Amino acid sequence: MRTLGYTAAIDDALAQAMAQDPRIVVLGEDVPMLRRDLLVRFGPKRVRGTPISESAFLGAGVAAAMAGLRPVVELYMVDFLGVCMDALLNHAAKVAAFSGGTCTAPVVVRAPCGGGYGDGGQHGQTLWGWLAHIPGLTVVAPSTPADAGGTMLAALGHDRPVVFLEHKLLSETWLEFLGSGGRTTVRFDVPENGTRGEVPDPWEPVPIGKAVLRRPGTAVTLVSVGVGVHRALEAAAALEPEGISAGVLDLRTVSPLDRDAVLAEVSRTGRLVVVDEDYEAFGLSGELAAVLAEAGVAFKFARVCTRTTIPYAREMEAEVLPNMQRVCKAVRQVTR
Amino acid sequence: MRTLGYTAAIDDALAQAMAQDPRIVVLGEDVPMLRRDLLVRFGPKRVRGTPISESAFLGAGVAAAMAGLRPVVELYMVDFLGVCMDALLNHAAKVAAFSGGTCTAPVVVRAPCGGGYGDGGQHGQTLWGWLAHIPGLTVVAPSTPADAGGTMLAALGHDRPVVFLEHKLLSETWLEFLGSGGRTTVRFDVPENGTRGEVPDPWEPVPIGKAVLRRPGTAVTLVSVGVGVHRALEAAAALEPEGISAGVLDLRTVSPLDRDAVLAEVSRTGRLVVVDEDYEAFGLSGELAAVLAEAGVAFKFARVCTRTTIPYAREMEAEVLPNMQRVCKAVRQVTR
Amino acid sequence: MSPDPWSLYALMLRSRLFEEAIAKLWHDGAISGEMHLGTGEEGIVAGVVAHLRDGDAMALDHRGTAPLLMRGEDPVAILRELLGRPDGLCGGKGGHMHLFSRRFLAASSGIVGAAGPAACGFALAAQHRDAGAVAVAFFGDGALNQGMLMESFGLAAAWDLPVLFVCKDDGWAITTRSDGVAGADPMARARGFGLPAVEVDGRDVAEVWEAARVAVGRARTGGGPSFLRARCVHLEGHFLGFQLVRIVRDPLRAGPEVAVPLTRSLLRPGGGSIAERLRGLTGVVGAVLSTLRDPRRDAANDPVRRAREALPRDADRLRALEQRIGLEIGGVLAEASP
Amino acid sequence: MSPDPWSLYALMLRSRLFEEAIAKLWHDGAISGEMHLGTGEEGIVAGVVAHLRDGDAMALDHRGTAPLLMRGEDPVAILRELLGRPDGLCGGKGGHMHLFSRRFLAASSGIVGAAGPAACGFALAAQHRDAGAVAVAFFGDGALNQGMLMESFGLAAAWDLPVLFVCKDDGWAITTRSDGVAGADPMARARGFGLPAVEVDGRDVAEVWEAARVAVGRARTGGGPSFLRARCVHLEGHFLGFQLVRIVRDPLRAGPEVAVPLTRSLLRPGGGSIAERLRGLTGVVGAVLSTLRDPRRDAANDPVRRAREALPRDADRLRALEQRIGLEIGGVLAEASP
Ligand SMILES: Cc1ncc(C[n+]2csc(CCOP(=O)(O)OP(=O)(O)O)c2C)c(N)n1
Ligand SMILES: Cc1ncc(C[n+]2csc(CCOP(=O)(O)OP(=O)(O)O)c2C)c(N)n1
Ligand SMILES: [Mg+2]
Ligand SMILES: [Mg+2]
Repeated sequence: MRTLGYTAAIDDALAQAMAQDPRIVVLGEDVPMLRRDLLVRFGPKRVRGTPISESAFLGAGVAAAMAGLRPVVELYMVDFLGVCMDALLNHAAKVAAFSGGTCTAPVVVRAPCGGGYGDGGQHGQTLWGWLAHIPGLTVVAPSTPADAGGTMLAALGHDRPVVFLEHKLLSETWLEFLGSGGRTTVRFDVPENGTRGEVPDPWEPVPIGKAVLRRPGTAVTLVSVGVGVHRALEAAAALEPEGISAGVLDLRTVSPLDRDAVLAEVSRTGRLVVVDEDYEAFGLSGELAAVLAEAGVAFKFARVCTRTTIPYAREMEAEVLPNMQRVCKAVRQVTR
Repeated sequence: MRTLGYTAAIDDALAQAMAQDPRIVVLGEDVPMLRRDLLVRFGPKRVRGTPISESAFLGAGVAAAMAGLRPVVELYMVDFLGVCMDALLNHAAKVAAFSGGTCTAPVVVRAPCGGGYGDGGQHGQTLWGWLAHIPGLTVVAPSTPADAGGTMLAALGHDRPVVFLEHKLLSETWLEFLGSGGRTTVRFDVPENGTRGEVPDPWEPVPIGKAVLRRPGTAVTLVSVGVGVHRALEAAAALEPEGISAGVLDLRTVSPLDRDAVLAEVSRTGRLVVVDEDYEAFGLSGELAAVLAEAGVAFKFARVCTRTTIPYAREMEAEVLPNMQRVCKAVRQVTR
Repeated sequence: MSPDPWSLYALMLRSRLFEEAIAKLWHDGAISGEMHLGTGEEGIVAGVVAHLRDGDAMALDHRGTAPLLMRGEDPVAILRELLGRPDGLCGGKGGHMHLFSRRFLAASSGIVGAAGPAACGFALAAQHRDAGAVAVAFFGDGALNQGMLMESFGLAAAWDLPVLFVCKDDGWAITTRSDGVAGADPMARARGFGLPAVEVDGRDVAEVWEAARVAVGRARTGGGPSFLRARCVHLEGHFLGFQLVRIVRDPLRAGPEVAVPLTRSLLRPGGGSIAERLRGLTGVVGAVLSTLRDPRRDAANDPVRRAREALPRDADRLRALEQRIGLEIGGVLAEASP
Repeated sequence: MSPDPWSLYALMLRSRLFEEAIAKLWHDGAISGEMHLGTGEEGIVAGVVAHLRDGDAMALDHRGTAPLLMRGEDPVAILRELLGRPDGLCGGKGGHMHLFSRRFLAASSGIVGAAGPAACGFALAAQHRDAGAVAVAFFGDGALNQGMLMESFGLAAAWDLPVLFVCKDDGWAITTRSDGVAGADPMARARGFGLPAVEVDGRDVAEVWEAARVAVGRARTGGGPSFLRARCVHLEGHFLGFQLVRIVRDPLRAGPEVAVPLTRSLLRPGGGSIAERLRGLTGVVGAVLSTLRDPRRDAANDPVRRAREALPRDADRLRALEQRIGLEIGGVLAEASP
């Protein structure tokens, strides 16, 4: 076992896969600098910088995947999918269906996501629930270095398009690049266990579509992904003294949802609190409620999500994004 | 009272507003021909054809709205939002928030949506739940000519961006243009009351965010929008002989959701069946379940939605889109 | 080098007869939604596709039937797909705007401009897989205004991708004349991205064939992307049942439907000044008129007929050829839709 | 007509001192996330903004502070916004990439290329509201590859919109050299859309001023859109704390962080051939080196200094001016962040 940071883990797993599978290529803006360690090992044919033409290079990644490559297409941030959404909505997600299963587009779209460092509402979205709405897309959002690397390995072996979301608050690399910029004068509410941790060597794939119980609990189940998992864990720890036993389920994959794990946990506790950094309405929190209601499970429900455009000011942002206090409040409400 | 078709009603209400408010302009591909009746009355300065540059002219519509115009930007189909989603996701929806309320972008995005005429999976999506996920967007999907015209009038008076979805199956004009093409040899499962109906003269705005109960019922509440409302009504009628009293609530506006109406109805019946032509997962059906669960309402739940990419073949398409039989099955399941 | 006029004519005729059969099925209601044919652009498609070989790829737009057929895909499978049958090329799931062929590395899209990024991706894969392979993108003149296509021009140029961008220029985007909404002409736009650009008469298959030969050859040998603009006329207008064409072909029936509400609105109180209204009216009438002067009726615009006339005199061979193809398509029809 | 060098210098100096104050606040941690400054492009911004008047609009990119300040927006409100205070220009909700000014019709966006569509919309509104008004779009060279910006060029040309597209060309998009990823040069691309295009030295405010005068004048009188390319150097690199610049300015500290893992990976078994690896290494080293030859250190690239040197000799007036501006910015700082 060795210890790696979140982004280093992803790159390390990616490197392991690239060494074994020559079909894997990496494209995106500034990739030669952002993935310089891959560039000097695998060369400029497999690690390519692009112009700021997301529609062209993401669309190209989808077609290249149809033609037998395994492209990892990097977007600077998931927010920027707005300019090239067509490639996912009408192409990547539909190739297999349209072709009657004769063609597939196994492209991995890697994008930093999430807020918490004061970058404003166009640079702090997560959008995993939004993307998961589209049939044909697999959406993952790992919350630890070990899961991040293992999930990247699984994504590279997946036969369908995968959106791989890398939370900036878990990434020392991204926070350094976009947040601190080498300063020691700024602080971010970074979940320790999310940013560095033990990782296997060599990497093993972490199965897509399987949630993991981060903390068992009898009174209420907190379900989350990404940074929210750590907020939920902090809350669960904080609530223990109050005699509230809260379990935390880390979905890891947003779509396909691990219904069985959710049903199993919430059936036992009878209470569900969703902690979702993505927008609240018409998203992940609703889908979880529907899954339980469909299964006929009776449950108490509350959700701690992002309700509005994410404000720039750090204090305002901290209020809008799910935080430990809001999670505790929601848990008390459903357990009272 | 007079009788008008669905699209004619929208254009008629639009014309009434344009005659009163010179700030209203209409832009989009082929609008000089599609809205020729408006063109010859209001002239080419207010009814403008565009190149196939959705990102440019939708983005322009958003800024023009900031600058005081009331643009109605037409997209050929809602599916094509993929190429210009950024204008809605990162601009229209966020202007008011970013500017601290000092600026707004009252643009109306008008787009035909929906399937049922065999046009394939890139031309039959509805996406209303997907759009509703984004804070700052108002999303409407009227189901009758009277609502269509009145809602367009309300949208033109709304101070925030509105996505106005016009279902092709309800529009004689669009079905003629895209479906039959003047043929008498093809049939579509068109809901009569949706396509032609009595409309007021002059037009009065239909309030945004207010649902309407199309049919009272005591045993189960069917909640839907657009064509689904008519499928639900057919089902409710078909179930009556079986002694099942099913009510039908037409949301009319997807976002903001009329929570009160939903809570009131389902609290009474204790059973909710969502009929949603949009994709099932992470969308409208889930949000409805969450709203009820949050409110602590105990309810039985089933949903009839679109689960996969919409297939081209008419028979397959008819199975994938919500149909009367599937609705009846779902109702029987929750009422048994 | 010069093309074999017989094989090119055969390619085109086969496609024409096939699409005429499709038109018939559409009119009979056996096909439901939109149906965009390639009738009128066969000269462009044949002239380009004739240069493709194993490993080459095609990114197709909403008129993908002809290229796929000419490339060699099974006509029965294609027709069954258009008929929405489970045994169709894509199991009836795709339809005419979403035809995919794994065998010939072809992907279609109904999203205008999507052929650009797709061709770049195919070309990128070619660079990795088998150097020497190329990708062709087919799209129309209206697509030149779509950002993703323009981005693709830049990406292909920056990466020296083996792509041939083929603009099938009929001057129209549905009811919109391209010269009215485009900033500059297509050639200037393409050259602005550093693409070598050539213009040919798309109604003349030999001209297209020669231009495509040079461009494809350049791409195969690492010379990078090219842009080919070929003018053509779509004999059926934008799609089957196209309203503008109906007005022209059956004015008594289709005319009033349009004229009556138009006139009522024109005279409605409230709205623009007389001048503004007249400007608006001019716009509408103009569009209809330019269809009335129906270039579709001008035989000179039919690439198949022109290819036929360009054949060396050999009545027997011609008769035999046309009979063979006629029989083949007849057989396909019978087999696909019993 | 010629510009008043004093007022242009005043505009630029004021902006420079203001942004240097921002940089200080950022380094002190009073500002959290990314911070893109306009230091180095003041010559471009001043030369253009000097021609704007009531009713004109600005579509800004991620470097919107300088244009907004030079246009006349309240510096205290701007600074409070950057500090994320509820009494900021946008209530602390927008931040430096999302500055909006209703009074000066200005909208910013952090989405590269978004200034294009926005400027078209402002210009459209101008055509309807008060003929004679214009809209300016500010964006960088990297943005030229973004589809929506290219679409905007076409739309503006097709509709003869009163827009001035200003490309602030520093040759870079973060760590990417534009000449390495763009198909052709910016001028050719702009002309491909039918835009009149002019190239100037953006470090020389007088040159920019003159070119902008012509273009803005044309737009006001119905002559349609123009494209202006002005070269510049961003004195702080892409944004404050930019890694490449840190390596250059503090090699001992920032160097190893990069070099150690790089070397380890370079030597790692499995992967590309030696040749491929060296090509990769060359790419990385090249980028760092081209920053090492740091044009930022060359005083000739500082537009403010150049504007100062271009002033007619008048030591007293100069001292008075600089003193006044220094005091003003000092006061702004004090008032905005007590
Ligand atoms: C992004 C997008 N916008 C609009 C449409 C609707 N549409 C379908 S075909 C077409 C016209 C295309 O014109 P052109 O590219 O010249 O091709 P042609 O039909 O003339 O062969 C339009 C606007 C679409 N399919 N996709
Ligand atoms: C659509 C989109 N893609 C990528 C980014 C990330 N990004 C922010 S600034 C930038 C570079 C822009 O370069 P240029 O346009 O030359 O402006 P400059 O920073 O050099 O002034 C990039 C890639 C973004 N904000 N939006
Ligand atoms: Mg065309
Ligand atoms: Mg730049």
